[in-house]
Amino acid sequence: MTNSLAVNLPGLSLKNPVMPASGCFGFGREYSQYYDLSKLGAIIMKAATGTKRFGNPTPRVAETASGMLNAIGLQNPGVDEIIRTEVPFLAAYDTNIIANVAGSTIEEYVYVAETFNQAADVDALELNISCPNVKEGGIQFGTDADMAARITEKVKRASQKPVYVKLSPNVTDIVTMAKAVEAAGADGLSMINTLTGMQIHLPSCKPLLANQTGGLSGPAIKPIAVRMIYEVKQHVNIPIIGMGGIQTAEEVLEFLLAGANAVAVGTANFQNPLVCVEIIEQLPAILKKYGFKSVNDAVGKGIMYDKSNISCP
Amino acid sequence: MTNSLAVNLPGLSLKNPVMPASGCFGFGREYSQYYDLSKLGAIIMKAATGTKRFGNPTPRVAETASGMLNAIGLQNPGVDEIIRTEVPFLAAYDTNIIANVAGSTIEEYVYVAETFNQAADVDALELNISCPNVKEGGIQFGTDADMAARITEKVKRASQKPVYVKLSPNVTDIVTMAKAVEAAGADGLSMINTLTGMQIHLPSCKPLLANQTGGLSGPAIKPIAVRMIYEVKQHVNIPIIGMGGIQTAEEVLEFLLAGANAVAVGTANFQNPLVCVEIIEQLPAILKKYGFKSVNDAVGKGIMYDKSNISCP
Amino acid sequence: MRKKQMMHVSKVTSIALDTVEMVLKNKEVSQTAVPGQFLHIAVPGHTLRRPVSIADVNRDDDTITILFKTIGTGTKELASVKQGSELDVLGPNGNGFPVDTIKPSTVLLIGGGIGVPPLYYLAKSLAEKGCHVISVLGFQTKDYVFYEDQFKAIGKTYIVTDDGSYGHKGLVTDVLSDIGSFETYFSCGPLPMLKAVRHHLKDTPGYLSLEERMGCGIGACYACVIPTNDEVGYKKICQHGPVFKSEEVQL
Amino acid sequence: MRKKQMMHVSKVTSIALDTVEMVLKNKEVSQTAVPGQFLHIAVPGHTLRRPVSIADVNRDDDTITILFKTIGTGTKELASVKQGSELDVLGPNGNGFPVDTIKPSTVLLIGGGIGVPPLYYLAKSLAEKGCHVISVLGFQTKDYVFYEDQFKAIGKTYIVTDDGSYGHKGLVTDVLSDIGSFETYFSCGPLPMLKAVRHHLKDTPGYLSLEERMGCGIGACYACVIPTNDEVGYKKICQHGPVFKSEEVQL
Ligand SMILES: Cc1cc2nc3c(=O)[nH]c(=O)nc-3n(C[C@H](O)[C@H](O)[C@H](O)COP(=O)(O)OP(=O)(O)OC[C@H]3O[C@@H](n4cnc5c(N)ncnc54)[C@H](O)[C@@H]3O)c2cc1C
Ligand SMILES: Cc1cc2nc3c(=O)[nH]c(=O)nc-3n(C[C@H](O)[C@H](O)[C@H](O)COP(=O)(O)OP(=O)(O)OC[C@H]3O[C@@H](n4cnc5c(N)ncnc54)[C@H](O)[C@@H]3O)c2cc1C
Ligand SMILES: Cc1cc2nc3c(=O)[nH]c(=O)nc-3n(C[C@H](O)[C@H](O)[C@H](O)COP(=O)(O)O)c2cc1C
Ligand SMILES: Cc1cc2nc3c(=O)[nH]c(=O)nc-3n(C[C@H](O)[C@H](O)[C@H](O)COP(=O)(O)O)c2cc1C
Ligand code: FES
Ligand code: FES
Repeated sequence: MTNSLAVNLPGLSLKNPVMPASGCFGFGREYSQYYDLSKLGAIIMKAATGTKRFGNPTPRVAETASGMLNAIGLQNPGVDEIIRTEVPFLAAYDTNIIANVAGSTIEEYVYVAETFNQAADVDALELNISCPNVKEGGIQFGTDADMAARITEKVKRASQKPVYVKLSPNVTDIVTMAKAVEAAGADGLSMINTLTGMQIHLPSCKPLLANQTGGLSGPAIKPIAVRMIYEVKQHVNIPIIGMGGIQTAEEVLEFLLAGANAVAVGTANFQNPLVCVEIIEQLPAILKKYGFKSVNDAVGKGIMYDKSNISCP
Repeated sequence: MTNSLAVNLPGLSLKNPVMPASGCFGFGREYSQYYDLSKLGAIIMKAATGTKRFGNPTPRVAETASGMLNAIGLQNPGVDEIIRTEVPFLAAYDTNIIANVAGSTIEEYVYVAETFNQAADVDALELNISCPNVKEGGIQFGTDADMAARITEKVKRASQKPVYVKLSPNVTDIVTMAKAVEAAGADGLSMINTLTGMQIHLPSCKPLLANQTGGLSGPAIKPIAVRMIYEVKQHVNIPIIGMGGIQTAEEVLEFLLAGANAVAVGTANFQNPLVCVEIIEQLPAILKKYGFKSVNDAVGKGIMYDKSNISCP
Repeated sequence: MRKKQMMHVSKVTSIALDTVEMVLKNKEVSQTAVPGQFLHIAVPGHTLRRPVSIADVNRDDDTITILFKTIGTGTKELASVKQGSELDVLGPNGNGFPVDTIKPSTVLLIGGGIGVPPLYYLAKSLAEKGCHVISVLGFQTKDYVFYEDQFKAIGKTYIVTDDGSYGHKGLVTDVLSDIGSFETYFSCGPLPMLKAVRHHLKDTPGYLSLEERMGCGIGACYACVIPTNDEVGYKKICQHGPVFKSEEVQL
Repeated sequence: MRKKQMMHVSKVTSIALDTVEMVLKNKEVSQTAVPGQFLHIAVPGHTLRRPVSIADVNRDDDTITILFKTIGTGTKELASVKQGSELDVLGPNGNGFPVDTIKPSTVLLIGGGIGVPPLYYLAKSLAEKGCHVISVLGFQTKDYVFYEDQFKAIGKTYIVTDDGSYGHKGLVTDVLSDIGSFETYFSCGPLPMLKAVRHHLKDTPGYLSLEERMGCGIGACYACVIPTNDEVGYKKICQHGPVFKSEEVQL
């Protein structure tokens, strides 16, 4: 019999649609002490930059209602060291490896992509465009359609690996961003990254995070993620890896119905290190309960194309 | 001795900085059965349009993690009826009345503003620009700086009442929006309105809300509201009425520190009909606990102007 | 002035599959509640309160009984509340059944699933007034049937299940023909059932108790409107309802 | 494989102002825990777990004692957990104090506020090894002082309060001069205190237990890094720490 959880995406043949989200799983070593990583559909590695980065000062995380803020600041040993020490560790497991590509300049993104292109064990790239472009006044690559398209094109040229562009939700029009990167050659989309937020620490009377602002993640942002995937799905033809607040197999189904082809789980790993495998175990029963033969069978089924009654809230 | 909670804003001399948010308090009648509305700094009425509106089909609300989605659809009896039956009811209380102005065309906004201008008991207008502009393909007035500026200018011309423009958080760059409406003559800002979200109902396999999308409110969005107020405060000189997930007096202080001059409480009224008065009672003690002499004394005190270390989350 | 009520949970019992009976003690609420009204209950960890009908009232010991089905996170959390703890409640909310206006006569009560609870206190109240009460209660399957004996103690009661695993098989409307004449009917249940009931009994005066997703539960947020045939054009279920004259609303 | 541990709450006691002692039962955790390690505790209604040090271990009855101060919503919620319920815990996490490498000798323990708890199990363990243990414990005021007798039962103990309402007035570093010679020191407490202690004792080998806001608590999220003087340039407090050699980290 065929595996009802299997999903085939550019560069990825997934035994199931569940993968840990970038930055919430490190390079897998710690969670490998909790379960066999071969159970995962794929693993998205923590962001890689051209050279080693120490990231932001601490505090780097804050708790919010049904969510959290983080401002890690892309701390990582650099793409070369990651390929030397982390990729081989993950390659020992029977799962797909997705490399999260970041940088401060287009040149840095291209260098990281080129370098990962040499790593046979890396199956695909996730392009993290939620970073400030230092050469253009620090405005995020991911909030400007032209910049996002340009960087997608350059990275595509630099690498033969399929490229999933990770969209930032901090935009007026997510559909325009999605179409721009699709036109620029993206093989898939990954959405959503965190929403920019802040918490002020009353005793010290200043922002709690040393970086002042941080990225909001967790259940709090799920309705925004579902809405954005639902809208984007109706305007692009490339697959979507959906994420944002997922904690349960039912919520995975909600993302599939909204149009995601696979999902990533981030913040929930901190609360429950076993959440990914627990979701994978429960997913078949949930699909059955709601009448779906397979993961693929559910993708986009929740979309009502009639928009006639969309109005002001 | 002077009232440490008093705040003076254009058109509003508030005995305290707390007011119920538009749409979460109707026209006050129901909550007047729970407490004396004269205790409130002000009351922001439910949105008014040029003519009676029946709003969206139901379901109109959905619960989310630490929040809710709503798609009421501006149901209201129309500005004339509101002035005839609702304003007089509220005028009997010793508090300020703010009218929330909405519409589908610039002409409708202008008509509503002109009409409220004739109502002596209305102290100020809150311009709800989170509505789709039917004449321009349904794109929200509040997501385009030029449209927002244009409508602000027109409404200012149509009315002598101070105008607080209510900003939509569904934008890439909230500071540009704020500057645009300030330049167009806004007397103050009100922020934030809801974030567009969606929930999919698994049993029926479609969006739960009849309107498909809805506005996300409640504690879930507080970090986004605080961040936007914090950013905007550093670039405008007009006062800010802050809102988004406030439930406690501590959270009111957080908004003040981020730069709000006063606050509105919305969703929390549904959980606790007495929340506004309870906050007002606790606020003096909270100000004292954290070393502030008055509400005004705390405004903007949490802002660190040094942004040198802002980076990618 | 109205206020939030703290209600003491004096008993929690499972009375059928996924169905819980909870007895709540509070003098003010129990002394003022009328059949058809509901409690708007704060559930720990949830943004919105949960509306639940008043299923029975005991004025002597100041208690109110609610019966609810655990369908989602809120009702599951509510079911886990321990005896002896307190619930934060708004209520009694809404307008109930017009018991006072009903003359002693034969009346028909038609309930479906979670629409059955409000009909029990109504049945008791009408019987006290000298009404001859006939009840038709619909459930999914045998396992979900509850309060059969309580209703039978008041008057003739027909049990209907979707799959025929207990009582008559089919829909509540299937048995209406077997029932003799009656002057008024009262119904509460899922929308499709209410539509069918109203259609079947279009020539009989009746009252329907409606359900809708709610925000405030007191009439302020306009979440729970239902289109009406009057000049206003709508009513709020939480405030003007949940009970309406059958011809008053557009289902 | 590591796993989530369910720990049975067998005792909850208030031992000082805003300070709770909680005894948790779990064989696996109690048999493996060493001084300085912490538990990463899931608190109902909170996204992130709360790190709390292991203050004592009783291998005979499989229990672990934690001592925590209720400073915010999470610890307040934790304090309200009833005896008999279960806590979802990750742990024992991190690297503790290098007890095995310490030879019988005179050692100084310096704790401040919520930094005192981990020092108790350390003091017991070092005493067992034949060390002569001297403790300096700092608290805000008299009302916050806890475990004085327990430490005194092990060795000479100085209590210091910020306002002098009990014991010596001032900072823990103020009494260091009164103390004779010792070979090693161990300290845990707020950052300013650790900085002062390290400065005062720069010529003595010492170990510091650090605190930082945490996400995962197991080394995966990079929330809790501390700059170090080695070639890597940083370490993760939850994984490589919370205990570090005094000269190893940049405070
Ligand atoms: C006036 C009134 C009286 C009611 N009386 C009873 C009763 O006596 N017994 C009983 O079992 N149920 C009753 N219900 C239905 C009950 O309110 C829902 O079953 C309950 O709110 C579901 O909450 P949940 O968290 O378990 O489900 P979820 O689906 O997780 O709830 C999600 C959201 O949807 C709302 N919701 C879901 N289903 C309904 C529904 N059918 N009606 C209204 N809101 C809903 C919830 O309140 C919550 O806001 C009544 C509803 C209304 C409007
Ligand atoms: C390794 C380690 C061991 C600890 N051992 C103890 C102990 O034995 N006894 C004790 O009372 N406290 C201890 N703490 C501190 C304890 O973790 C915090 O007091 C607690 O997390 C506060 O949670 P809250 O929700 O009450 O406070 P809130 O301020 O509401 O918490 C908000 C967020 O900030 C985090 N946070 C707040 N203060 C601290 C802090 N000082 N350190 C780390 N995170 C913090 C919380 O974990 C939460 O994520 C330890 C901390 C660490 C890192
Ligand atoms: C601590 C932390 C670190 C993260 N680091 C990265 C990162 O390095 N690269 C990236 O693309 N996204 C990063 N993210 C975003 C997540 O991958 C994910 O898109 C987001 O958190 C939403 O999913 P969630 O709600 O399930 O966490 C990070 C999130 C968190 C909480
Ligand atoms: C049910 C509901 C109805 C609302 N109606 C309006 C409205 O008519 N006009 C408006 O400007 N904002 C409206 N809002 C937005 C609120 O005024 C407020 O900006 C938002 O909910 C954030 O605050 P909160 O998190 O405290 O609810 C509505 C919000 C809710 C929940
Ligand atoms: S629930 Fe708010 S008006 Fe009915
Ligand atoms: S808390 Fe995640 S690395 Fe330490």
